[in-house]
Amino acid sequence: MEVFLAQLINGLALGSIYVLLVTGFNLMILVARIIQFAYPQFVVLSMYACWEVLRLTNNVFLAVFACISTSIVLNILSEPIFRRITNMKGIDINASFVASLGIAIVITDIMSHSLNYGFPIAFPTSWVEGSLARFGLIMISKGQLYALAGSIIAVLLFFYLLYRTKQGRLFRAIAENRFAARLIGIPIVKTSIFSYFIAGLLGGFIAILLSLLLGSASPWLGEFVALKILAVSIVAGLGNLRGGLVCGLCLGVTEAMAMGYLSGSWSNVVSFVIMLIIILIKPQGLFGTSIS
Amino acid sequence: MPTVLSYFLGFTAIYILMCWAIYLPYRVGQLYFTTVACMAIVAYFSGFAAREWGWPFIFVLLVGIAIGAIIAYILSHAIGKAPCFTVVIVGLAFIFIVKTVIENWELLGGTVGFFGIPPVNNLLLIAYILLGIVGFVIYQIDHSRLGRAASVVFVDRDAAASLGVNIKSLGMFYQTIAGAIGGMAGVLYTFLLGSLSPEFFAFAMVGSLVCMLFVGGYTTMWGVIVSAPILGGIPILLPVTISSWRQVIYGILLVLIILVRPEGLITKRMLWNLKGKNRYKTASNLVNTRREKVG
Amino acid sequence: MKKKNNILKIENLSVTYGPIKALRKANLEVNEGEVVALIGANGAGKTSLLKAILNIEKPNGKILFLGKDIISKSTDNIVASGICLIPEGHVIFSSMTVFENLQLGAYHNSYDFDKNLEKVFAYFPILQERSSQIAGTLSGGEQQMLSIGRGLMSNPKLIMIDEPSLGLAPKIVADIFEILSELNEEGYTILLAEQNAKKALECAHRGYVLETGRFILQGTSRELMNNQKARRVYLGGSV
Amino acid sequence: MKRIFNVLMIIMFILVFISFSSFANFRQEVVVDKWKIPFLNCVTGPIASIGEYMSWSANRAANEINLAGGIAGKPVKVVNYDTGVSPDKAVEEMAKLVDSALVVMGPVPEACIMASVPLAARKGLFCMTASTSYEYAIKYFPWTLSWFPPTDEKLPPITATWAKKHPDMKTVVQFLEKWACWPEMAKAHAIGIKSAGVKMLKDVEVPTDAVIFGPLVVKALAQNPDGIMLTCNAEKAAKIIIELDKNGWKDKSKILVFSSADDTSLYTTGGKYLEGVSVYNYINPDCENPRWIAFRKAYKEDHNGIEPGSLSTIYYDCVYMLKEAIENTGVTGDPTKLAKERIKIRDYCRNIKGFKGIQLTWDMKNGIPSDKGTFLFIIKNGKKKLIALAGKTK
Repeated sequence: MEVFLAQLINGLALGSIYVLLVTGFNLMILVARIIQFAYPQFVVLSMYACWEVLRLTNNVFLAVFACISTSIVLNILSEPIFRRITNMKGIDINASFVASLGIAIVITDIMSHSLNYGFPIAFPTSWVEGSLARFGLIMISKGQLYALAGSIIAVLLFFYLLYRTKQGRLFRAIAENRFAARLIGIPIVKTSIFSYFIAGLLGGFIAILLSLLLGSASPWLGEFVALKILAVSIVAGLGNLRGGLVCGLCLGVTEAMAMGYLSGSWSNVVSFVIMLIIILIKPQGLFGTSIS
Repeated sequence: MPTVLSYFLGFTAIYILMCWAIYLPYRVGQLYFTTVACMAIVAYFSGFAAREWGWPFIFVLLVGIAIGAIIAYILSHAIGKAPCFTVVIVGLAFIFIVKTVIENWELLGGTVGFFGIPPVNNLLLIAYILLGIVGFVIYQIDHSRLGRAASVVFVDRDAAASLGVNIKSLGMFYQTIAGAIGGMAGVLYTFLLGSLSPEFFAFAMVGSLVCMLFVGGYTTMWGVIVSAPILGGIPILLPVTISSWRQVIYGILLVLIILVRPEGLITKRMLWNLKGKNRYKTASNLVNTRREKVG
Repeated sequence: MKKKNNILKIENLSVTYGPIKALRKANLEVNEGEVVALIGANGAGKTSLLKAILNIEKPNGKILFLGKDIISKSTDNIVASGICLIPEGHVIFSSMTVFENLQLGAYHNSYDFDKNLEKVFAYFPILQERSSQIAGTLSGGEQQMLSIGRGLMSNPKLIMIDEPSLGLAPKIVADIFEILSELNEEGYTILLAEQNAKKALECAHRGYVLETGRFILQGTSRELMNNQKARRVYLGGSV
Repeated sequence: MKRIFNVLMIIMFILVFISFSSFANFRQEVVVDKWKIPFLNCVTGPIASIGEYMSWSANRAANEINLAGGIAGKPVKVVNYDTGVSPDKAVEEMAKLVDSALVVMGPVPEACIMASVPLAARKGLFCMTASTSYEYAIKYFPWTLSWFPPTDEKLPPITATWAKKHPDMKTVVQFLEKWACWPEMAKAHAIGIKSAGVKMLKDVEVPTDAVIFGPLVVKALAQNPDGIMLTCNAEKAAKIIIELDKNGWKDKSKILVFSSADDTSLYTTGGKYLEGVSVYNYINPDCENPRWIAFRKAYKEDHNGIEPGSLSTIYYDCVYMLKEAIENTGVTGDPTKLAKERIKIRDYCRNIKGFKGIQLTWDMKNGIPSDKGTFLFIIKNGKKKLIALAGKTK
């Protein structure tokens, strides 16, 4: 029982990472109708920026600022590319996937080539301070708590933003029907850039939470999770924020349980087989999708 | 022939086959990466059969193609008409599962790899004959009723369904062929290298194949024939200072081509223009002819 | 009838798509309180003209709205200054609710939202009934009503409607034209592009006839109805 | 637009044609004015950082040799070829070399060795492979040599030494990442630990793409071990140690980190949590050899103060070994005598007597070093402190 509870907490911590990233990923689907496969890579690159500033200045505020602004800049820089792709006639959402695949490859390779000699980066250990509470094997750390709380707050916040505010309505309007949105007089470019700005802001927060929870990052971190993020998003239903929350946490718990009770090397296979079965049975996702 | 040239030609043949295996299901709008998993399974199977059971090459080849086709056929029952991203994720997940199974299966050499596969004489010749046959078959498919049906499905699924196209069986057909080609590529790869490693069938492979397909052009089968030797040749021809950046080059090319020329270097229209304008009257051609009259 | 104030004046307007000239040197005037019909066959250039006014298609020439040249302004500015286009084929946000669609319509005019909403619900009671329903589940006629309602939410000075009768049952078409007449009586100025010339002219004060990008005829509805050429070409002779 | 692309296509075809014809000119020039030593390294991919320092040390050796007059009076140049850790790329790169190279340094990771050395052996090209494992090199003897004695000879003594230093340690659990030769090393570790009378508990497998380590640590601690053996990648080892610390693990010296994890990222990731952890490795950072001291100083200058990695000396020694081989066997580098000279170098390197490496002096016997020791350290104030040396015979 003790082991089970400990693994459950670990699973929720892992799941909260997935939830955060899936939320960002779904946000891109909802506000821009693109599959942003490179989103996790943007987050990892922001972690690198945070680390670099922390190393040079040793100032936490500057580092946080650098992290968030890097993420925002990266997302806004990608906006013209994706806008051009979504504006093309006869080109569908696949093209955005392929283009972001290209971006992901470039970022990963540049990180492994030239940032920190390709070594993984590590945040100062004071960022990863010890446990908050511990009973035998059950242990809760600060990072875990932040990440879990952060992920739930992020989902709620973006749910509210998208479905309850005027700005969110504009985002969805543009994503759904660009022509109609123009007719209504929504300034397309401005709103579109703003939606990427929001996604970038979220990316920056994710990067900070991840650096608190993981304490380090490697060039391959983005690639490790990108595939799972896409899978979770599809299992939950593309663009379904609530589904992403549930499925992300479930994936984390499944992996932790598989690692703890079965075998570490097979844990990914266990979760992938489960996801594969769900996808094959319900191609539209468990929670339904708004994307046709 | 210099050793490096023979390997270059061999890899080119395999890349073209693999790109065709992705090109075919993309005719109906599905990015079908399961074919890479088929290739991995067949590659390991053929390596094992050749080394442990001593099967002759031709036999291994035929069985390999059959295995690839069977796997793809079984899966296609579930994803025959699935939307693109379901197909993508099924493919990627399947690659991942196959890779992990190989890595953890001691019989297959684990993460280190599988080695000592006996070489075959005249492999290059066989590879290019197979390439020719596959190319001929794909050409025939593209210029048949099936190919035209696929073009309609790619543009508009609902319209295709209303025209009486059975999308599911069309998807299943293309996926099965893709699986068979993947199996063929797997066998050739095994005997070309004489060794196998799970690293090869990984994400980087998907990246390079997608890059070759999209840079070359996904609307015709000829695009990859141009792009595969050029992109596959980057690591061989250029000095290491440049070629170690090949992934970056691939990535940037991929993004650029989608921005500048979304259908790739070689497009259907380009081929039509080469053949002469009168053979195909399309909307875009009519526009061109009208422009000439006006100008 | 009120004093004839020029709301929209178009001079020498051309629209080209690559090599094709969709509209050649068009001249058009819309006065305050008028319903003006644009009549023409499919592909005559009606939609291009309407889109050009909003700068969705790049036009050449002169467009004066309330006396100001708007040709180089961006679409959102033009919409904000008081023109709304209700496009053909009921273009709505089908994954959102009816109410959200109406909210979006009020993007440039949110301060008297409640007043406008009341007005729209008065014209289209069905929308009030369905206000929390997903717009995509509405019937064709209801979607067209939503489309018009969304346009009204911005409290426009000029309403441009493109093919309101397209794909709708005759009963609903009649309803819609009735509503257009009511709107006009309320004081809205309407520019109506329509293939169904009879219906359009019944509702309009004046009309323009377009053929392959050129205005070939213009005049009051009565004149056009009685014009032999127009009758032969566009009214099918049965009138 | 269309015309531009047609022109572009024609240009590309011409480029392809030129590149094909350039294959013909792949052979080396006849007069050797420079020793070009190809190095089949991995400068991209998951272990690019290791490739970087291997390449750094090979270049350092080459520069030193050039300053001292070169090899047989001619300068030496190390030419990098990139495998990117993918075996098929390794074969492609090896294919470039088999027709013309005198000798090859590398290929670097095990998978690339297994994939590409058969081709080299078929064409009679000698490869100075980098593997930490004798097992992968011996399959292709005599066309390879090993830098270390067989795993089951070299590892058990060191883990046994560690186990004997902690007499109260009754059970040990091993974290194992199934990557390349690590499972073999893990088996050898277990043999040594068992020989000291300590019980091995069930291994905890570490997934290669693990993101968090809590579940693994819980799984290990649920078995109530007295000691921990880490056989996984450096970054993961550090994270596991941090996780253990958070879970209340007290005696750090009862954690033993294996050699491949004794890498920069262990220290940058682990930080203060590493204090007191035991580590074993094949090089001693506090070695007194002046060459080593200079090497270490230069390395740290070029790498922001990072200590040289555990494999960093291999290719430094390798270039010197080639220098010795070329000078002592009178190899000229003349392409017409290529096959003979390849064999001369091979036979010399495989049976070298008293080779003076940067840290140790050892003999090669039939391609196997006979007496290289393994060092056991404890981490004090972020630095490794030597506490035992095992396996060195003289």
